[in-house]
Amino acid sequence: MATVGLESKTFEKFPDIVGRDDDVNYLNHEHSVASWLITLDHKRIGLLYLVTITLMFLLGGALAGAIRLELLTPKGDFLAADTYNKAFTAHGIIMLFFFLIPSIPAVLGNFVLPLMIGAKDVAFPRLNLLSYYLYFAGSVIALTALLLGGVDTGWTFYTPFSSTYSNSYVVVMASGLFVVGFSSILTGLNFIITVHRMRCPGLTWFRLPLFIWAIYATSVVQLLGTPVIAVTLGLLGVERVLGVGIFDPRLGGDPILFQHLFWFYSHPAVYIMILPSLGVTSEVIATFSRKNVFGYHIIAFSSIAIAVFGFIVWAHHMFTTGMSPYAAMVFSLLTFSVAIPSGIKVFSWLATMYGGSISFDTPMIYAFGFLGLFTIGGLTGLFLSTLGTDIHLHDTYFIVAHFHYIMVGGAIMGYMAGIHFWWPKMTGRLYSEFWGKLSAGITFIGFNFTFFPQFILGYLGMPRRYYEYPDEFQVLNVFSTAGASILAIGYLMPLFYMIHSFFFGEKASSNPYGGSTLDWTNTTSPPSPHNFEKTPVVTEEPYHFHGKEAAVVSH
Amino acid sequence: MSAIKETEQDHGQHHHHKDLAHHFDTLEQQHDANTLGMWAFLLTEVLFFGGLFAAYTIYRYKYSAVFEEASNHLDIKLGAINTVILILSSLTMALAVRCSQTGSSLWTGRWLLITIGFGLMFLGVKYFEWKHDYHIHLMPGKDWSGKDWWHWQYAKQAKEMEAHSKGAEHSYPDRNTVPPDNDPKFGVKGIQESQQARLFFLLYFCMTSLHALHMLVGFVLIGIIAYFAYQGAYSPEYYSPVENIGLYWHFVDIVWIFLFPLLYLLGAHMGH
Amino acid sequence: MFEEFKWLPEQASTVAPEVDMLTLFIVVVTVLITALVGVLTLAFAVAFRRKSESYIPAPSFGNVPLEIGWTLIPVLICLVMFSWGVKVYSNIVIPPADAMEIYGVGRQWMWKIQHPEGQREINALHVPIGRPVKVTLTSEDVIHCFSIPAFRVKQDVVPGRYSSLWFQPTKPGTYHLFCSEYCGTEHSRMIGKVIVMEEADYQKWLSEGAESGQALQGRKLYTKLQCVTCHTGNAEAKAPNLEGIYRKHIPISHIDGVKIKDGTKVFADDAYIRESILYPNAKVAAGWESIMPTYQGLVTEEELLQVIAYIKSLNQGQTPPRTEETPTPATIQNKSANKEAN
Amino acid sequence: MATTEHPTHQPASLSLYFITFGMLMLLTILTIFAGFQNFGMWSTPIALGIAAVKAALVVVIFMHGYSSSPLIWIIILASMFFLTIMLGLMLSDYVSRGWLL
Ligand code: HEA
Ligand code: HEA
Ligand code: HEC
Ligand code: CUA
Ligand SMILES: [Cu+2]
Repeated sequence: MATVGLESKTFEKFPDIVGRDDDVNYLNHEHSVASWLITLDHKRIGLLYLVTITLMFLLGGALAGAIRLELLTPKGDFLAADTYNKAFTAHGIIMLFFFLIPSIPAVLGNFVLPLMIGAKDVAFPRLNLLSYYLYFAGSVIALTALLLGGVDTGWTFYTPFSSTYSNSYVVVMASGLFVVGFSSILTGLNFIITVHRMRCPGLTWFRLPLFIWAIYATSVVQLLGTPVIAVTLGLLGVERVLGVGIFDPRLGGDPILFQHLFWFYSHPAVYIMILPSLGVTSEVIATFSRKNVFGYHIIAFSSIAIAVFGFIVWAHHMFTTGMSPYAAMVFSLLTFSVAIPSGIKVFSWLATMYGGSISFDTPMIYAFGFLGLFTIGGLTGLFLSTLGTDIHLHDTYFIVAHFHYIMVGGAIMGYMAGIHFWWPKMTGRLYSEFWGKLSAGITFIGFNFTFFPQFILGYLGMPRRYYEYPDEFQVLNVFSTAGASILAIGYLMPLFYMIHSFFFGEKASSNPYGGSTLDWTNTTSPPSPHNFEKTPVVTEEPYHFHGKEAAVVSH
Repeated sequence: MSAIKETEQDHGQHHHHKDLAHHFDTLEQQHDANTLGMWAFLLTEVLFFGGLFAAYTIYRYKYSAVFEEASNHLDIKLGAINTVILILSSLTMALAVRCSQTGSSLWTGRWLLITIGFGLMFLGVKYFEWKHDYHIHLMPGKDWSGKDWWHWQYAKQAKEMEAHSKGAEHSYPDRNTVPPDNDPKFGVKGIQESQQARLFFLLYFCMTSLHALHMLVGFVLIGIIAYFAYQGAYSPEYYSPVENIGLYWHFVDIVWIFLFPLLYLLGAHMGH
Repeated sequence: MFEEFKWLPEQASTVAPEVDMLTLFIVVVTVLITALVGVLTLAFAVAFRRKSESYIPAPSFGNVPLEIGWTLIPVLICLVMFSWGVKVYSNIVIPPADAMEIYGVGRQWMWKIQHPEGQREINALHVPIGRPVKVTLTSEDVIHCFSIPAFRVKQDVVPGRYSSLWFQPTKPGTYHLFCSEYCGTEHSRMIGKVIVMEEADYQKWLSEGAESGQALQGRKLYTKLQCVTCHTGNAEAKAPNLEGIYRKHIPISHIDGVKIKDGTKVFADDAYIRESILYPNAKVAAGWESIMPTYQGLVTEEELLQVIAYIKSLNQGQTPPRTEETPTPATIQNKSANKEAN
Repeated sequence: MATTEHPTHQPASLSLYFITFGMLMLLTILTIFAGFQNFGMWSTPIALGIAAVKAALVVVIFMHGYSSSPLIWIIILASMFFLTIMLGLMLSDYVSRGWLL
């Protein structure tokens, strides 16, 4: 049904690039298994990532299910204490390092970044494949750690618990993260060079789509932050293996130093997770409003600003450690600096919609969800950067709610928007709009059901990482668990209708949504193995939906 | 973004240089991308070592006195010799790059091998240094207890004490008995100092071995590139692999330039 | 399960209302902003929904006043939150000078509490209403976190150092004491109760639970650990007189073995005394040789607290004779108010 | 795209490399000499200062910084900037701990 509408969204300005039926594209030009596993084609590598991170998401989600089931009742009756601890540790690690950090950059970034800038590939295709296999190897090591018996330190690995007291497979897990960290660095490096050196003629910096700016900013963070977590985990490993005291106070070490080093990466890392989503949102809102993005330059710079400011706020995770109160004040003030560019983005998107011609396709529905949930998640961050309130809220369920709002409500909504948006380009097929919208709606409702109660739980004082809790917290936990079941349905549905559409979906035109960037206007769906028949030349800013005649038809 | 004219000068019509990868348009573009890629990688490396430097900075700030004393147990002579060797290797590396720019493949290869030679000398010196450090129990490993540190401090202390309290009933065990880990008699420059000293040596070990690891990786890469250089793979038009390995090697040199004063020299003024 | 349900946590300390007011302020601001974003999204989505496939809206160009507005207004809001936050935070972290002091030690997975009068309790903390209480904390193993939601206070408990938090209860009752820093398997069972009592009840509780006083224990250790052999308190002493040093400014000559400027002083608080016992030559008292041995590994954290309590109670002329085996309780019981004297 | 920042591919003169090497040697001697003097609190800044000059020589001459594009200089400065942020802000916590109470 909806597909009819989709075809007609192509403007005359962006004529459909019709390929013959026997056209080769990147999906069908080679068939052997090897042609997938050792491909240097950025599009195929993107799909390899897509499959792997989806599996990781399911694993992380299944663990979340176990967590929520345990928390249904105040007593620990479903999981043993240790198992619970290992479950949330594995959940956090898998969701962050193996799903969310690679999600948009490695899947969508790999797939569309060269298309968007008119390049034949990324700058270093072999490095790109190496990144994928490092990611894969890291995942295997991490899963090995889980199979051996798991890790019970929490994803934050705080010393001296992780270095001296924990009897779990910390070193194995840390090596997994070490390896996957290098995958992340290499991907970021590749993208930075690609953006600098591979743009097609005419594509100046301020003609880049905003998604590119966002990925660029993300890559900068990956390059600067990730090595620090790598050494930190390395030191942790050395401490555990050699039994020395880098972070253990009994041996002269300083456990707070570990936290400084850890958060020097892990705070910026949260912007690795959100910036790409912000980029997708800019694309989606512009395309489905058929309008240029309001304040293009400022949005572009705000991505860079977020990336840079992200490096000066890390100690806001440490306000209660007994760090210097003066340093705490400085870090509190600095933390607010990130909120300003984020706000500018939100308001500029609203202004983009104003006066637009808005259609409600699935990606746009997800983008709406993103707008609301990211705003709530971000604004609750302000409770935490304010010193007076963070003391009470630190390490309670308020924190859990805050970051799930941003990461699940924000980042994953953005990721889903992006996957739906570029699905026709990736597969050449259209998924069912009906199921798409339905799952977006279910996700939104389920999500709020799951995580809103946790804000209240947090303010009431329920600490996080508790597998048993006082009775009075049960009501809200029941809500939360119920919500999680709805949420699970919302996340599982796309799995079915997307896979279905891959085989049976209607053929997509080259530009089903009327997008204005090179990936839509100059390539077929799916693109040919070398992306473009001829190197495109760009002559105007992105998001110009007008033809030369400026066909402003009033209605 | 759209107005979709397409260039005529796409790669089909263009003579393909043998060294040009398919996804680049010109050698120039490829060279730029490679150099930039290397620099970006070095940026990562700076932060990679940066983590260790941060740990060093904090502990140095907290335990400055002990760190200065502890550094006196490293061998300044060997450190200095190694500094010279490494700078020499940097020079030969620079010459290798220059030869590849001027097109003399043979000398590119030779200078690269000489660079490896200096690198091996550096590691050789380092090996003996570490071995010695290990023997006197400065390095983590068996018997790494900082007890020798106690003895040194202790001997020094005993001398000072004798000068002051004329033969009072201080009975110090001789240097060969190993004191139990928490004997308070050894406490004056006590346990916590030996721990702090251990931290110093640990950081020394971590920093120098990470540095050495980078050299080992460098050997392999330089070796490969030297092989290709002998094969005549590089020309004034295409030499970015040589240039990049050069950048890497100079970076490793720079790290050492900082490690040397920070690890070996910080207590030199206190004398041995 | 619905009976116990509450929307807001108990407000049981002097800072709790302040924190709640600040929270309320941020809630109002953020709800308004969220509503603004939500309403505008929906309104625009409806008002500007696609009516014709061929319609292409006119591009928007910047709107400078609007953009300045949505930059500056959030900046202002943030500054208000920040400064208000700092104000409340100062009240949370700076204890009043007259706070009564309690010690707490965290370990996997229990809280050990000691009152100055010597009462010890595990996973429970009895405090009188209306008096500021300062809890000085340390850990025997990993990092824990001492958290009392009803008081809106929370402090990580880090091994190897002292941290402290304070509160002044305003409402009798029993409240949760949580460990809110993850510390291993039984982290969620490292919970206890804070029992706030009327002053009279508290005094009664104290006298019932009376064990030997903490300072008394400390005094025994003072002789047992041979402190007294050097710190004899008389003229021939090899070490400074410790009588009445608590909360004095002490001139020191060396830090970590390095000679420092003459006239530098340190403030002799708990941390300093602790440091002097564990790391004697971290700061050396001016005019003395650094011959004091370290006691690290010889005293437990609990014993350390007792020795410190004793030194704090030690007044002019009270150092026991070197030979004294067991101190007479009387000398301890007449604790005069040496703190006020300073 | 057209690259605006060309590195000059002109090889540098040989003598430049040898002079640089000589200067690096001199600075090495200087840093050892300085190490044995007691400058009090200035020792570390002096040692780091000399090391920085040496590093700058390597970057500018051996690594061809003199003919590198502005972009590469941005990378170099960025690495120093973020390193400073990491060390500086971390240290700020430790230095100011004793200030209150
Ligand atoms: C993608 C992930 C992500 C993102 C983007 C963010 C974004 C932010 N985070 Fe969050 N955070 C986490 C993930 C994330 N966080 C995680 C995982 C943790 C817990 C880690 C752990 O301990 O396990 C955490 C914890 C955390 C803490 C520590 C709490 C504690 O443990 O005590 C703090 C404290 O300051 C904080 C603050 C912020 C702020 C201010 C932002 C800002 O960037 C938000 C900016 C956005 C907005 C503000 C909304 C849009 C703006 C407007 C609509 C304009 C109007 C605005 C104003 C009035 C200013 N976060
Ligand atoms: C990207 C990051 C991400 C994502 C997507 C999620 C998703 C979810 N998280 Fe997670 N969470 C974290 C990151 C994330 N989380 C982090 C970092 C922590 C902190 C860890 C720590 O403290 O160390 C945490 C902690 C955390 C806690 C706190 C545990 C504690 O402190 O004790 C809870 C509790 O409710 C929770 C719940 C959920 C739920 C219900 C979801 C839901 O959104 C999940 C929905 C998805 C599904 C339900 C998947 C559906 C699929 C299946 C069910 C298929 C079954 C499987 C197969 C067929 C193989 N999470
Ligand atoms: C071998 C002798 C000796 C013993 C035993 C000894 N001390 Fe000391 N102590 C000293 C000397 C000398 C100093 C002054 C130099 C310094 O500050 O290190 C000192 C300093 C101190 C200080 C700091 C006082 C100030 O004025 O700054 C405290 C507190 C202290 N000791 C407590 C103790 C305690 C408690 C014990 C027993 C557990 C103890 N000492 C055992 C010799 C000793
Ligand atoms: Cu102790 Cu958690
Ligand atoms: Cu953060």
